[in-house]
Amino acid sequence: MPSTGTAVELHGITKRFPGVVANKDVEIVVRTGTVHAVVGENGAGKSTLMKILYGVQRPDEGTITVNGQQVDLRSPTDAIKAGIGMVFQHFMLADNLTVLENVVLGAEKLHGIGAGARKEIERISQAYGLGIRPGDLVADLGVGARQRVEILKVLYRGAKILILDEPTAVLVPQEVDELFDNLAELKSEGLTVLFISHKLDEVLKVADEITVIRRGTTVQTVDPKSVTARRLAELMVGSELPTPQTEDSTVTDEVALRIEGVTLGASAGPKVLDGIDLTIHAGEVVGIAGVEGNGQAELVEVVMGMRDANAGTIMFGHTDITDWHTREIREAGIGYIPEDRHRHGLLLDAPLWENRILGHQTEEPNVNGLLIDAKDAKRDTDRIVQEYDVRTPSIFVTAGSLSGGNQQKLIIGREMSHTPKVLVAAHPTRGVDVGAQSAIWDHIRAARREGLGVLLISADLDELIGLSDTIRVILRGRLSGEFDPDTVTAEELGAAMTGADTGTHADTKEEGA
Amino acid sequence: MTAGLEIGTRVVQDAPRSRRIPTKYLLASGVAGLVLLSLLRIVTGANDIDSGGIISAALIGAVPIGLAGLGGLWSERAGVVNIGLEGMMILGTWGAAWAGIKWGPWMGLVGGIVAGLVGAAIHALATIGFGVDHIVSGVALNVIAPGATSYLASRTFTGLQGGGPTQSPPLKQLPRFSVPGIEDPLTDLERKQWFLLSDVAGILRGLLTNLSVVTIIAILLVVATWWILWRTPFGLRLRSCGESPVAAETLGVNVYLYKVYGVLASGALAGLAGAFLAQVAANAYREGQTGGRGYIGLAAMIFGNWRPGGLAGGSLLFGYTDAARLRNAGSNIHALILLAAVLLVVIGLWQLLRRRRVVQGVIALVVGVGALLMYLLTDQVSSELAATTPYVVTLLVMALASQRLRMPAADGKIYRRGEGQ
Amino acid sequence: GSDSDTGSGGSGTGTGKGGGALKVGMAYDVGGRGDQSFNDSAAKGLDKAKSELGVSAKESEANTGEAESAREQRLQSLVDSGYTTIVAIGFAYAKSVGKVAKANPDVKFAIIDDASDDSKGDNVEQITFAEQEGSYLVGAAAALKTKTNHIGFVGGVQTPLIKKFEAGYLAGAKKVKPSIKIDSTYLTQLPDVSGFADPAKGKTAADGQFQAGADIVYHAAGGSGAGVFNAAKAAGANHWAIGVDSDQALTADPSVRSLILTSMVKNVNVGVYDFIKSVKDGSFKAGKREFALKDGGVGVATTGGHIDDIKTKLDPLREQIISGSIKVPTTP
Amino acid sequence: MSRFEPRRFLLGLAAPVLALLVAVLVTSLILVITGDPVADVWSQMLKAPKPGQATDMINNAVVLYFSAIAVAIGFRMNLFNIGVDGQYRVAAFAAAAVGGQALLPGPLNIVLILLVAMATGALWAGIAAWLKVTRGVSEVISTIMLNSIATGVVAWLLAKVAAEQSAGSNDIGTKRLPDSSHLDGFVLLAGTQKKVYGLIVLAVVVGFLYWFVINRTRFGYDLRATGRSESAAVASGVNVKRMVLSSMLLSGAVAGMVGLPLLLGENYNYGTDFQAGLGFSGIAIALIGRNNAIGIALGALLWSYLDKQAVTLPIATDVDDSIVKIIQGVMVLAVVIAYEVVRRLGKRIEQQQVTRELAAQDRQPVAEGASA
Ligand SMILES: Nc1ncnc2c1ncn2[C@@H]1O[C@H](COP(=O)(O)OP(=O)(O)OP(=O)(O)O)[C@@H](O)[C@H]1O
Ligand SMILES: Nc1ncnc2c1ncn2[C@@H]1O[C@H](COP(=O)(O)OP(=O)(O)OP(=O)(O)O)[C@@H](O)[C@H]1O
Ligand SMILES: [Mg+2]
Ligand SMILES: [Mg+2]
Repeated sequence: MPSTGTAVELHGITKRFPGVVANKDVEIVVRTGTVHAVVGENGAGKSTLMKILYGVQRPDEGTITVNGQQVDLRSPTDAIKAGIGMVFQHFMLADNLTVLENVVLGAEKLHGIGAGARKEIERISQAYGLGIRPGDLVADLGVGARQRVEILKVLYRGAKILILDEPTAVLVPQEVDELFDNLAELKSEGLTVLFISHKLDEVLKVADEITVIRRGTTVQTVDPKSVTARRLAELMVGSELPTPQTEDSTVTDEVALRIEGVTLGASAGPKVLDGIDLTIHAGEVVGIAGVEGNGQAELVEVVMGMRDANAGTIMFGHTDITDWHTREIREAGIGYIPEDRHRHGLLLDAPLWENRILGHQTEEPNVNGLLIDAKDAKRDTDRIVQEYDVRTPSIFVTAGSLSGGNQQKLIIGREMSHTPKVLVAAHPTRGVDVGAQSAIWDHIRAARREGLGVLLISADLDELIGLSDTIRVILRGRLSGEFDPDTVTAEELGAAMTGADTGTHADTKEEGA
Repeated sequence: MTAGLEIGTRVVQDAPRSRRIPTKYLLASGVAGLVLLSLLRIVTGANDIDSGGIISAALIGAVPIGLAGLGGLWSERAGVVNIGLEGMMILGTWGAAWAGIKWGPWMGLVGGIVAGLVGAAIHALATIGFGVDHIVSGVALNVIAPGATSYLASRTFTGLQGGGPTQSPPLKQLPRFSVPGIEDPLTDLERKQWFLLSDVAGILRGLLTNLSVVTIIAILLVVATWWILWRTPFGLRLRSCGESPVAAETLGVNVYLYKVYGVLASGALAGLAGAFLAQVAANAYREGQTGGRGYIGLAAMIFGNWRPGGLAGGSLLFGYTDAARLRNAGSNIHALILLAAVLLVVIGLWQLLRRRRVVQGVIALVVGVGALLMYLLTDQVSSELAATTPYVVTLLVMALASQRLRMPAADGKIYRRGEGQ
Repeated sequence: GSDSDTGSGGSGTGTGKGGGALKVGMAYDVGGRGDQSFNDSAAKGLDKAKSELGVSAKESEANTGEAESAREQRLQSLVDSGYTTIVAIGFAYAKSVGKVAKANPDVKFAIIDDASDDSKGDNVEQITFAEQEGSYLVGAAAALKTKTNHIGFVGGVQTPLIKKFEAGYLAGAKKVKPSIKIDSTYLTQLPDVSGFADPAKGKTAADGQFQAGADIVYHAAGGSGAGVFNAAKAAGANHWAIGVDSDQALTADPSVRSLILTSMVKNVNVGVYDFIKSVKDGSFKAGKREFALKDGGVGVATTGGHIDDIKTKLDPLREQIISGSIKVPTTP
Repeated sequence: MSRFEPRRFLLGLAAPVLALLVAVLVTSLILVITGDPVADVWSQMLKAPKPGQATDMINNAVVLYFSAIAVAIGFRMNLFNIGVDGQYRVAAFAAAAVGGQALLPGPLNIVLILLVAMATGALWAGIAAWLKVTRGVSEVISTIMLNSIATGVVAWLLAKVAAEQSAGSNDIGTKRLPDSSHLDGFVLLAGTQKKVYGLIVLAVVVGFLYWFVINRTRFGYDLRATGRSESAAVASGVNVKRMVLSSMLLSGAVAGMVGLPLLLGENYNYGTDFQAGLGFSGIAIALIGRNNAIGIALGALLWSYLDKQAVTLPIATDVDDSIVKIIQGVMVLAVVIAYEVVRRLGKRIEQQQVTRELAAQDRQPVAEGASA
């Protein structure tokens, strides 16, 4: 293969972690000035590959060629020198530093850390329409702005090759479009973009070439014009893929959870939650769509009693639980699948059976009066592992040693085991692979048939549409009207999520007051 | 065990982030404080409360605390909690005395710094190298350092003229400086006991005359720390390691290295604090002479919100209250109770009337009135209780200010390369 | 307990080592030899015994915050190692001397600064000093020499023993000048004994007293006293310090010796030496022995000649104390 | 907790042994460098203690045990109670002051003393806890301050309530406990008349309760969960503020017991000669014992052993006893480093094991199914 005109060539890349082969004989050729997408299931090895290209991890075998030159990337510094920049799946920003400080960090030699750097940042921001102000504190920025800061960081270093790891996961369709406009701009300037996504329609729209990775190895590189999303998915999974589909309605008249006028935030200034009214009936799944950071996390925390609302009431059936404590709320029968399983769902250093107790420390079969009933808890953990297909050698290994999907199945099994009347599920399938995903959906549907009311928060619009009986959109702490999942389209939802339908913009924070 | 529980220390999310206080407010409150102090002096007749002597003593008391706190600042800005400051300071006292005797007072300073560095190297190895919990490593260091120092002292000072296993011979003095030509006029003015003028004179005299060269170095170090950490690329990198080491790593910053720099700087500063104690404040090494000042330095740093200026203020507050109780405990502390009473009543009224915080307001009022009664009903504070003043004040101020504090986001968190993403 | 077969009385000999030199075990208080204060004074007595009586000795010192049993064990270990004439320096050893003495009736003990029932025994000499008497005299001297009618006292750690110094000092000064103003400061409170080892605090306290108008400051603060001397030096001409325990005009840092008006000498060395000598020559007598002004156990140093001019006024006071017509209080 | 696995058990044992070796090595190195007799020092340090000394060691270990357990309670949920020192001094003073009044007859007075000590210790720790939950003051700082404040407050109160100073004594103290309130203990080792503290029984009980409450009860589960992940504990319904309060109070109550063996079995009053500084050794011992009831007991014995051997060291060898402090300090550091290394190793081994076993599982059922 001729090396002229290629920005990056990866040949025979193999990377082994203890017990896992993350990448095996990976072959990718990226032409200069193109957008090249990499797709694959969770854990397929995409991030690892990109980290190798960015010098964060070193391959065990294989060669990397950048602009025709074989390189040895020992650290991000080497990669930056080679003109490579990366925007990580999880943003790499220091919240308490300013945009300027975040951008110039590590690249102080270019324009110093003072006025020169400020000018350069403003110039780049202008040139690519990023709308970034160098003096802002990153902590004050919304998700979209943070991502643009990340891109600016890369451009500031003069990178010619951009790696974007799942850049769209946290964005709404409109923001995705803006991002893709930015990418097109970059491409026209001769930059090369490597990007990872699970959203195949996006990939098809923006990429010039697509490489599919399965189980650590490259399956095929395809032309987006000659492939369908379905075909791509089959390449990724190696088999048919399931899709969420709505079933017959099981909604009853019985109110499971009613939220009235819930408000959170100081009397002055913008409120995090502003007069939320929401009713969930038994057997109903109410989905909440919204751009991250518009109050959904706070809503969940208020419902779960982890925060106290400044105003409003929460009724569980006929009981007022507004002032209840998390434990009482959980005991009463509200199950909780947290957004961040590592921070809120598990004790990573504790064995599975102890994690089975978490959140249900006062309930059967975990306890016996004031004592922990280890024997029954262990027995029940075994049952969950069986029924929910948690892939683990035993219930005595620590939760941290399981893969994300298996961790999530354990959490779902645990919550379902206490036959909740209401389930608060935040991103229940985030970061979970397709197999586990459909299993989790099945469990939720089954419980819904039994009369479970579900408050579903998700960034995955397909999941929301496929699973919900009603969809509400949250924007700047307020709930919009209802959408019918049978008729609504992702575009309509996206418009509501950004306020485009009413002419306001979602992410006002970075525009400043 | 990392960095302890966060409970309660989190800033209320929707509270407006308090940024820098405008200079004019700082100035205004400075003037108001001065007037208050002057009034207090005249009302109570406790002429010592802002005399040149007490200010000078406060400064001397503040220097070792401030240097130790500055050490803590360097370390924690790089993300490593350093409770081992006390140990490093102890090592510094010995190092300064030993090197000072061998090679003269300037080398004594170097000796103190080097000894502190040795302690810091151990802390760095344990926390950065092996990923041991920072507080645990610090506690261990605080066990080792006094033992090692005591052992070394018994090996090095025994048999020297004027020395023994627990103390060094007298050390040669380092130079002292005064701003020329101001001492006598200021002293005269201070003697007059005029309203405000004499107070200003006293404070200036305390701050500008008869300063040890190490005091001047310490003040310069406060400024230098601010400049290095907030105005240079090096400082930005170091702080980024305390805020988000993972982000720094992805930008090619060698996080381990900068953390090591931070901890080593910390040890050097704590060692210098020890050197100051031995060489300037005491004129000799004495076993146990640090007396917990390293811990106080840590408190001063937290008090100062991990910033050099605030830290200097915290050290001065502590130095001042300690000086106040050591210099004629009864009347100074007694006068300060009146000050506390007045301040508390004002705060209480403000909370009640302006901010409508009933509970806080009432508590402040009740305590304030209690203090007032205590002032009126007694005319001395027992020396036992007076001895607790600096600690009580620190605790009170922490209780009032803690929720406005923000420590570096990754402070105390164990960092391993490549485990972040 | 010890199974030594030490001969009773006479020249106590070490276990199994046969006759020869008397073996003395010294157990110092915290700080040990070289503290230029209390312990050093005791060491001086031992050194004299070594050179004049030919005894051999083993020395060991206490640590801050150690257990009672550690002190017992220290004494017992000395006994076990064949040191059968034991001197315990400091009242902290009171209980341990009592116990170890009981377990080792053939060994002779002396304890400094305690005369309580705790340390009483048939083989124990309890040596105390009338610190208040010496302090009374330096208090009187200070009152006579002050030009500002204002003097000070700096105590290291607030303990009953140090309060004895303060009490005598106050009484002596008031006797001479009832109107005199006296500042007292203690550097730390028990169990924080750093007040005996923190010259920085000593200086701050004495500075405060000098600047408040005092012109003479007496310290009973062990190692922190160095700070008091430095403060006197910094205070300039006509400001003095008074030393404690030994004649500090001879032992302190040479640069401050000239500022030491006098010292309240507590002759621990005499007590130690006398005890060793009594064991050596067989005249050992168990029981209390107070070293007071009358037998030179405490006194006032005259090095430098700064108080020669008031000798005529101090001597009558001395006589009155010795005769008992002045009873010096022991608490302030 | 987890199933018994010989390899992990050996790994766990390796850490302290390794640490001890490192401590010996480092100390020997220092001795060699400074020219002190290495062999003499070790032969003295390793000399078997006589029964009387051994009894002292046990007694000292009992006191240290309470202190370390108090610290460990906090450690288990990431609370650093540096204030055990102040807590036990305040508690011992209060208990002695109340006990000396002989308000209740005989053994009842002992119960009263125990309760007062626990309540006072808890109260003093409670200040730090209260400041933490209401004002967000770091307990590390507040407990350090409270240690110093305890010093002044106790000195002040002692001066107020001190009983008559006995003739010729330089100690002042509270009124002596009535004879019926003494717990002199019992002779444990043959060959000595020395008694071990009666409160060794209480130490055993406290140790057992510590283990039981932490590992077997709901409260203990919540406490450990909070220590492992505060955020997960909150989400699981643990009221972290209440946990901070209750564990700090518990820690303080146990800290209150630290002075009791001394009070009831040795001093019989609280005076100026009451032992101080026991809280700091407790921190070190909790670290060595890895917050485990048995581990702490062994750690306390080892610590006490070193302390006691140190006393004779200068008499037997002329080497300053501070060398033992170096041994202890290096040991603490080496232990925590060794634990950390072993923990990582164990984690890696487990991860490998999990993936290996999963791979083996995958191979058996032929069904392709979803990817792993
Ligand atoms: N540092 C590591 N140590 C051990 N194993 C690792 C490490 N990083 C990744 N792995 C393994 O490598 C595999 C590939 O992970 P990678 O993060 O590259 O997947 P991915 O394709 O990016 O998945 P996702 O879509 O969830 O982001 C994972 O299954 C994981 O087991
Ligand atoms: N940095 C790492 N160090 C060690 N092991 C890792 C690391 N990253 C991932 N792993 C391991 O890889 C395996 C699966 O990780 P993977 O990233 O595929 O999970 P995931 O499905 O993406 O979950 P999540 O989205 O929660 O990260 C687990 O065994 C995990 O412990
Ligand atoms: Mg992943
Ligand atoms: Mg990935």
